[in-house]
Amino acid sequence: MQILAHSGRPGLNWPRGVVVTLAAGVIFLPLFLIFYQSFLNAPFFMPAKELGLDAYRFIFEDPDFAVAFKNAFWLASGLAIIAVPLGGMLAFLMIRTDLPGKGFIAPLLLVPIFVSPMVMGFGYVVAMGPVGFYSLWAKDILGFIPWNIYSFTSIVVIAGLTHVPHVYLYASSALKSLGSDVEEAARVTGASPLQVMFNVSLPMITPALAYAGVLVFFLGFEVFGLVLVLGDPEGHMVLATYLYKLTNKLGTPSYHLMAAVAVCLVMVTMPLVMVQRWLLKSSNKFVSIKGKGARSKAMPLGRWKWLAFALIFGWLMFTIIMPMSGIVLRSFVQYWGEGVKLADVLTLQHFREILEQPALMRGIFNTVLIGVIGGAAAVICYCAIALAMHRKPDMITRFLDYSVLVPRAVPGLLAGLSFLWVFLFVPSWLDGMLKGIDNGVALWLSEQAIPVLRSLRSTIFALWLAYSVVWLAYGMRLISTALLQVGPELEEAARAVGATRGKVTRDVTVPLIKYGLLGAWLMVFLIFEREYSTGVYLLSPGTEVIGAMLVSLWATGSTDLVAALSFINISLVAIGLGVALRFGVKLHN
Amino acid sequence: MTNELTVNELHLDYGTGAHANPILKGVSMHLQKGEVVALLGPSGSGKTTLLRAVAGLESPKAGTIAIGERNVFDGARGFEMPAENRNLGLVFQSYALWPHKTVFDNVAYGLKLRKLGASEIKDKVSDVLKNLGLGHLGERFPHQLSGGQQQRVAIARALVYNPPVILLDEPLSNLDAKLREEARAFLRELIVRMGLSALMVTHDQAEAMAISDRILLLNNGKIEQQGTPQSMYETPDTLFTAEFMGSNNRLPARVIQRESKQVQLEINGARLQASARGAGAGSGDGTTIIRVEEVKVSATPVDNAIELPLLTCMYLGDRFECLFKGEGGVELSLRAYSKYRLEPGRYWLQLPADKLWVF
Amino acid sequence: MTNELTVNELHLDYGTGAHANPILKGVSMHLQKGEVVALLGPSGSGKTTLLRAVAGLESPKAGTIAIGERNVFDGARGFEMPAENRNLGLVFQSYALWPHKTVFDNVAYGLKLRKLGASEIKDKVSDVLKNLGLGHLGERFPHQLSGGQQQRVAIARALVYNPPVILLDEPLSNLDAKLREEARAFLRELIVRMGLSALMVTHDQAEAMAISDRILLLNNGKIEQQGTPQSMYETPDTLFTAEFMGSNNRLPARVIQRESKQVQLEINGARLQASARGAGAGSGDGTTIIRVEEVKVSATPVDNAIELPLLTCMYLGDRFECLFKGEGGVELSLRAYSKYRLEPGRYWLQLPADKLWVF
Amino acid sequence: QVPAGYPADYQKIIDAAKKEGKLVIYGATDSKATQPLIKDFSALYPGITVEYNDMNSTEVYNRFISEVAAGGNTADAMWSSAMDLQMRLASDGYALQYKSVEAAKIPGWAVWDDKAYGTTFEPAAIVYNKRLVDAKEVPQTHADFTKLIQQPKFKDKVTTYDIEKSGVGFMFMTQDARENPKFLEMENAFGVAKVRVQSSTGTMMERISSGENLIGYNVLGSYALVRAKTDPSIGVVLPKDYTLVMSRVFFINKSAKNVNAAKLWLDYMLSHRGQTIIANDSKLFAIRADVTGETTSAELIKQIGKDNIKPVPVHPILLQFLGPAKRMAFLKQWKETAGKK
Ligand SMILES: Nc1ncnc2c1ncn2[C@@H]1O[C@H](COP(=O)(O)OP(=O)(O)OP(=O)(O)O)[C@@H](O)[C@H]1O
Ligand SMILES: Nc1ncnc2c1ncn2[C@@H]1O[C@H](COP(=O)(O)OP(=O)(O)OP(=O)(O)O)[C@@H](O)[C@H]1O
Ligand SMILES: [Fe+3]
Ligand SMILES: [Mg+2]
Ligand SMILES: [Mg+2]
Repeated sequence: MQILAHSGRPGLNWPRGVVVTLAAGVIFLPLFLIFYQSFLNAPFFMPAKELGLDAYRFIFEDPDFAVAFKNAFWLASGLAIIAVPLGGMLAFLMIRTDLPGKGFIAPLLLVPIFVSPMVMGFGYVVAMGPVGFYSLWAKDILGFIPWNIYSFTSIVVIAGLTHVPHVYLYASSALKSLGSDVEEAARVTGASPLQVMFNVSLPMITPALAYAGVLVFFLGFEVFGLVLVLGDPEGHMVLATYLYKLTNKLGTPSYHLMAAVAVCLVMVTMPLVMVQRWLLKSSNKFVSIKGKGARSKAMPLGRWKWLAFALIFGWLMFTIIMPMSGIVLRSFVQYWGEGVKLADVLTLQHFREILEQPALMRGIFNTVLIGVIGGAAAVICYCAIALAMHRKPDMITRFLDYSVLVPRAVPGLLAGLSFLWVFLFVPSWLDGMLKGIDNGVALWLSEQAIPVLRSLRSTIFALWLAYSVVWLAYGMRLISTALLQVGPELEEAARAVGATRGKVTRDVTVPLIKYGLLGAWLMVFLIFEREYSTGVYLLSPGTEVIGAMLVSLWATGSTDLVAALSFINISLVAIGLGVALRFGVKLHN
Repeated sequence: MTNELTVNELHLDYGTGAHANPILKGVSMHLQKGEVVALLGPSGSGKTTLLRAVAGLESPKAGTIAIGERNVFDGARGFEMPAENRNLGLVFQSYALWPHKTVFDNVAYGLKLRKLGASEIKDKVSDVLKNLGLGHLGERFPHQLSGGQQQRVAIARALVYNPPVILLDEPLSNLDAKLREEARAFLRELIVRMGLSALMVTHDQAEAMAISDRILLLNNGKIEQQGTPQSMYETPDTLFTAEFMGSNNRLPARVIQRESKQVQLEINGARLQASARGAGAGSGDGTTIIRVEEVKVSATPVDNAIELPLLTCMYLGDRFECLFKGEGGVELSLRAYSKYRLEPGRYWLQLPADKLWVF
Repeated sequence: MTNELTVNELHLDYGTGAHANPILKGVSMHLQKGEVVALLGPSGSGKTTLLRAVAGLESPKAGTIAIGERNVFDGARGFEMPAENRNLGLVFQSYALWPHKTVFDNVAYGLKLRKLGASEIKDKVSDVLKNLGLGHLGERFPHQLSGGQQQRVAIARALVYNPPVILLDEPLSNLDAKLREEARAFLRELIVRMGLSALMVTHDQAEAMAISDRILLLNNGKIEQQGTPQSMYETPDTLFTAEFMGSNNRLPARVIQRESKQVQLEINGARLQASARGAGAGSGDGTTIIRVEEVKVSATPVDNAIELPLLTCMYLGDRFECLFKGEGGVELSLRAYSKYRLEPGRYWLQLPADKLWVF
Repeated sequence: QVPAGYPADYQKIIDAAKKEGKLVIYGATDSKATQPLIKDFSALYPGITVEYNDMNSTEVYNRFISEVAAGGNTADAMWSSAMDLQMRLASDGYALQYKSVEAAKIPGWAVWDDKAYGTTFEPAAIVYNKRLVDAKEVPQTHADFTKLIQQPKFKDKVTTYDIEKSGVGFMFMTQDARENPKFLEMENAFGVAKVRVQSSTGTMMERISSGENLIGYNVLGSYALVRAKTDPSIGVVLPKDYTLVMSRVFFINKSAKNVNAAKLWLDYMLSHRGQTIIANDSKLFAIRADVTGETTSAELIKQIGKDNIKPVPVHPILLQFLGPAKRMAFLKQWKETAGKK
């Protein structure tokens, strides 16, 4: 009889220690700089600076801050209130039922995630603005335009509807690993598909919905491009646009003010995470991958089928087809608007110009690289962090639980700036320290390692790290949701046959959450695909991405080129997604 | 009498096209009002599948299913009523309790869907929980219960809204004998009192016989035989039924002579009278079996018996099971019950002619 | 003889602090090499919990557990060996099959962890699968199996790497009687042949008696009684044991006279001799029970008997269970077995003095 | 080969620059406009690669000061349209003092202390929608504009920069306050029209083109004229009474690694050759008077008259409005009059 090799002392868990230390490092280093900055009255790296509460005094006295905060709060709440139920319902219909047309809806659904919100907003302006072509159409028929795309309500509704896919990704990956026997039990008890959804399926994926809710709430605080495009005309301001104002308000960028706003946002995360933890108090309530195999069969919707399809089609129409048609249209016309016959102004000029852009191919390549490879690498890191928290209800887990969301609370631009600071100043400080120590090893390190650290900043790694940290919560929560669904007895069974902690993870836990991992990868890919603001300060020639190109085109007023480039980008990604979903990447068994 | 459930020539495959794996191959059955029918069959014979098809959770390929007067499935017309409209009770083999609801809410859900008042719900649920010995566990969540407790919650959930037909998939398999006996009596009483009909899968022949008015024996996707417990046990039509319904001895016999139902055998040198059973009983040696409890042990020579030495006696609580084995490489072993532990030695084992069956 | 498993004064709570819910309240037991011990007990008594504690999946509060020579848990020293190092086999009540692995891979996993060669793994796995009647299902995934098939896979997985001690949680509860009998015999033979020891939870008294060398009866977190099947069945120390181990009649008796172990009772007007059992047997009327199979039915008056009319006979296959009930509101009912269906009428039910127990 | 007319010892700079082989510029001008310059520069001085980082003006500023403070690599030269931010850096001592050989060829207001140089000549224009605004209505002066936008037709249809967000917009508006005696009246007119503010030129122009807005004020003329070329809906006027002109400011980092390359670049950009490219290929308006063509200062002066051109000087006077108190006061007033809702 063989005795299994003894593995270390129980309680010491090196891999976990490393993961937690690294994670805390990359999260808190940039945050620390921001925190520190908020208590100064000048950039922290300037010699002339004083500690104080000036920044807070300023923003709390600034009436704009109050307005912006209130608006941002309403926007975020409205967004969450719209996106969470719709996303959950959409996922249920897509995953669980025999809804017609699932094949073509699936890739379409994801469009709003990877299209830059600025472009999206612009699409809405072209389609439904005061002289948008749908508006003019409506005006022809009705005599007036029944909507005002620039009102705050519209912004909230649009933001809400365009964030449905985020929730959808969460909910659907949770549903995919939910055994259908519980749903069948409800149906036999007499629940219609609608009731099954509200009483069983959605409550059982509460973790996914709670995480997604908190996360889209934070995306609500972060909404920038949409508000910039749709909110400017009527002067609606949210925190993100307020921050933009702050860079200019005092003439020179005022980091301390921006940092103070960011710290306020970080404070908002705490109660939310508390709520979330309370919701998920008893994780066993959400276990759905059990040791007893259960069969599943798509739930027939019966007479609800076409109603559901109509609803989804309505959503698709409003969130994707209308703005996208605006963008597509804009990319093929020279100009547009009231009194313009579109047929007369059709042109391919914009595409010609875009294809002449020297950095275009590199931009596409880099974007795909950071999306696909970087996304995969990020998912691996997220998975490691999620596993470090899995079934270990201790202080470290609680600490991480509160920490992961914090980077996203910091608006992208500022987060990017603080990453720049980290890459700039950490090597210098280390250098200073090493020089101070003054022995052989230190000198060698200072000569060899510091230049490497310094040069990291202009590589695509820097970009990747910043993206990964900022979006940490989004990818990681998707994985945690999947982990919550794994029945403990499956892991226990592996331990009982003699698998060590690492083996259990590798052979049982990770394979069981593969849909969660794939879903996370997909989402991270889509997000990285469009992400821009975080990377602004870390981009250098050679590492440009499409997001950055779009923004710089936008800034010079080439909205036509923005439209054309977006069109190319959207088509490429959509085709890629379609192919991936059809072959290979099975998001579902 | 009206049929509460009628299943006609049901065919069902798992998988489609080339991978189709036929599971049900033409099952017909019916369930009368107030009747409790047990669905017996070896593991993997399709019992759960049949139940799921009746409940509307699987789509059969062909056949019809009717509940009461309502046609709920008709393969020819391509009609299929959704599960939620069939108004059945179903107890899952995997329990399928809702982990996010308390025990009380799990049970109450069916009543809520039927829009009963809160106090009425409370009464009914408490009642059924008490009846199943779960009175004090209403506030717990399923993951805080033991396996047997979970199973009882699943039963309570299916019974509480008095569906005319309830389907139970091994509802008592995780209960101890005492509780099982009680639950069995309670279940039967409840079903009969409320005038419901029940189709119950069980792996336990004794349970099937105790609880049901009629037994369906499923084998490899077909109904092998059906009838009252007594007819199934005492007059099996096929070898499969005979073997499945009880504990048997299989004997290496040689048919010497066959006259309609009467057969003369030679076993281990001894000549015995036996009776032929089943349709196929005709040519060849067939298979000879006898129920363990029909073998009578005698210390002295008796009629229609074979003589064998005792090998061992096994304690079963209320009786002993004694194993007799032919000496010297003879492939003959016989089990018989005895009230007492037998002394080692040779015994005459009487095999009554009408119980010694040749198939 | 060496103890393969020793559990000493094990205490275990679910929840902590104010919510602590004591489940095991001082359990001591041991398992010798080559021994099969059955853990019996009512639903919710803590059987699964005890098994999980032994396997290292729950942390007890106090007590010790040793496997062979190795101490694997010591509450006083705060030492706890992780589950994966205990080298046990464990079959879960919920099967706990890995849904992403095929049947073959589920079973092979333990061998892979022990770094066996691929061909050796293949042989061993095919072997055990064949033995459990799953030979053709190796390529399937758990969700493509029936409940009973899944359960057998779980058993195969725990047995395949020959752990010195295997723990089984209701391993046969979803099998039909025939398969169960075979599996039981196979399991026992395998365990004994490989010189393993097994601790097996079952809800089935008959199964426990058939398969095990010794029975532990768990009640409410404590070992109520332990011993050989026969001693448990025939000489129960407590009323609980007596009631749990078999089918019983409870009689409304009045103690008239008590002389050490001999008791004189009055039941329904008749005087009967009975024997006192258990420690507490002393004062008051106690509880009087008799096993159903000990009641002898006679059409003519006999000694130490009560006369009752027959109510009904229930068919059990190999025998009938007949219910006798006192007339005119008398709270007296008695069950007895009979080989044949009895004619309606009045019978004398003999209750042998040494089997009529007063607790 | 030293360009014609340069001092002989210029060769030393060229040689040193070739040795450096590289030049890093942070700029807010989009790379499409800089590409022709870089290409021509490389043709002129082969062996020097120009690494141009295209950012917006705040990013240029933030990145530069952070990198300088950390002591790592940073830009050799800065070229941004945010004149005030550039001046602040130059006057805070980040700029290298270098007298360009071409300095004499550009107007005096465009050079400060041999440190900061204005390189372009971009007017603030009024842009309108040709389809929807009658030729007769088109305002020719600031007074016309003030009158026009108070008409009901223009309610909700006037646009300009959000001066809280856009540095250029703020700069133009403060200059307006200085140049326009009726500035208060104009502010009020904006209020009457409920001016719709935008944060970028692109959105402004797009909305004017589509007819959502009819007229835009202080739009950067360089962009507007480019757009007007391809978009027949866009009309551009330069006010006849006075036209504000801004200039993209360039300076060399005092601690630049590639100082000589930066010097070469500056001289090149101010040279006739460079300015011609700026005018014809980059469409940014040449500042040199001796460059002729559509988009040149010469052409502008011809159109409007020298006296009516009001350039924003490259001078610390710009920093006045960087003082928080003054800035806040201006913004407050703007919001209370023009921005009232
Ligand atoms: N998804 C599937 N694909 C292929 N075969 C399947 C699938 N699901 C079940 N089967 C097979 O169908 C047969 C019938 O299964 P079913 O669950 O109805 O058996 P059962 O009679 O309920 O058995 P048990 O008593 O063990 O629960 C089994 O042989 C099983 O292996
Ligand atoms: N997480 C929990 N929290 C509180 N009580 C629990 C929890 N899990 C189990 N229990 C309780 O512990 C007791 C023992 O459970 P256990 O699973 O050991 O019972 P068992 O003897 O195996 O029963 P069965 O035969 O029904 O499986 C039960 O009463 C159960 O309700
Ligand atoms: Fe059983
Ligand atoms: Mg089954
Ligand atoms: Mg249990």
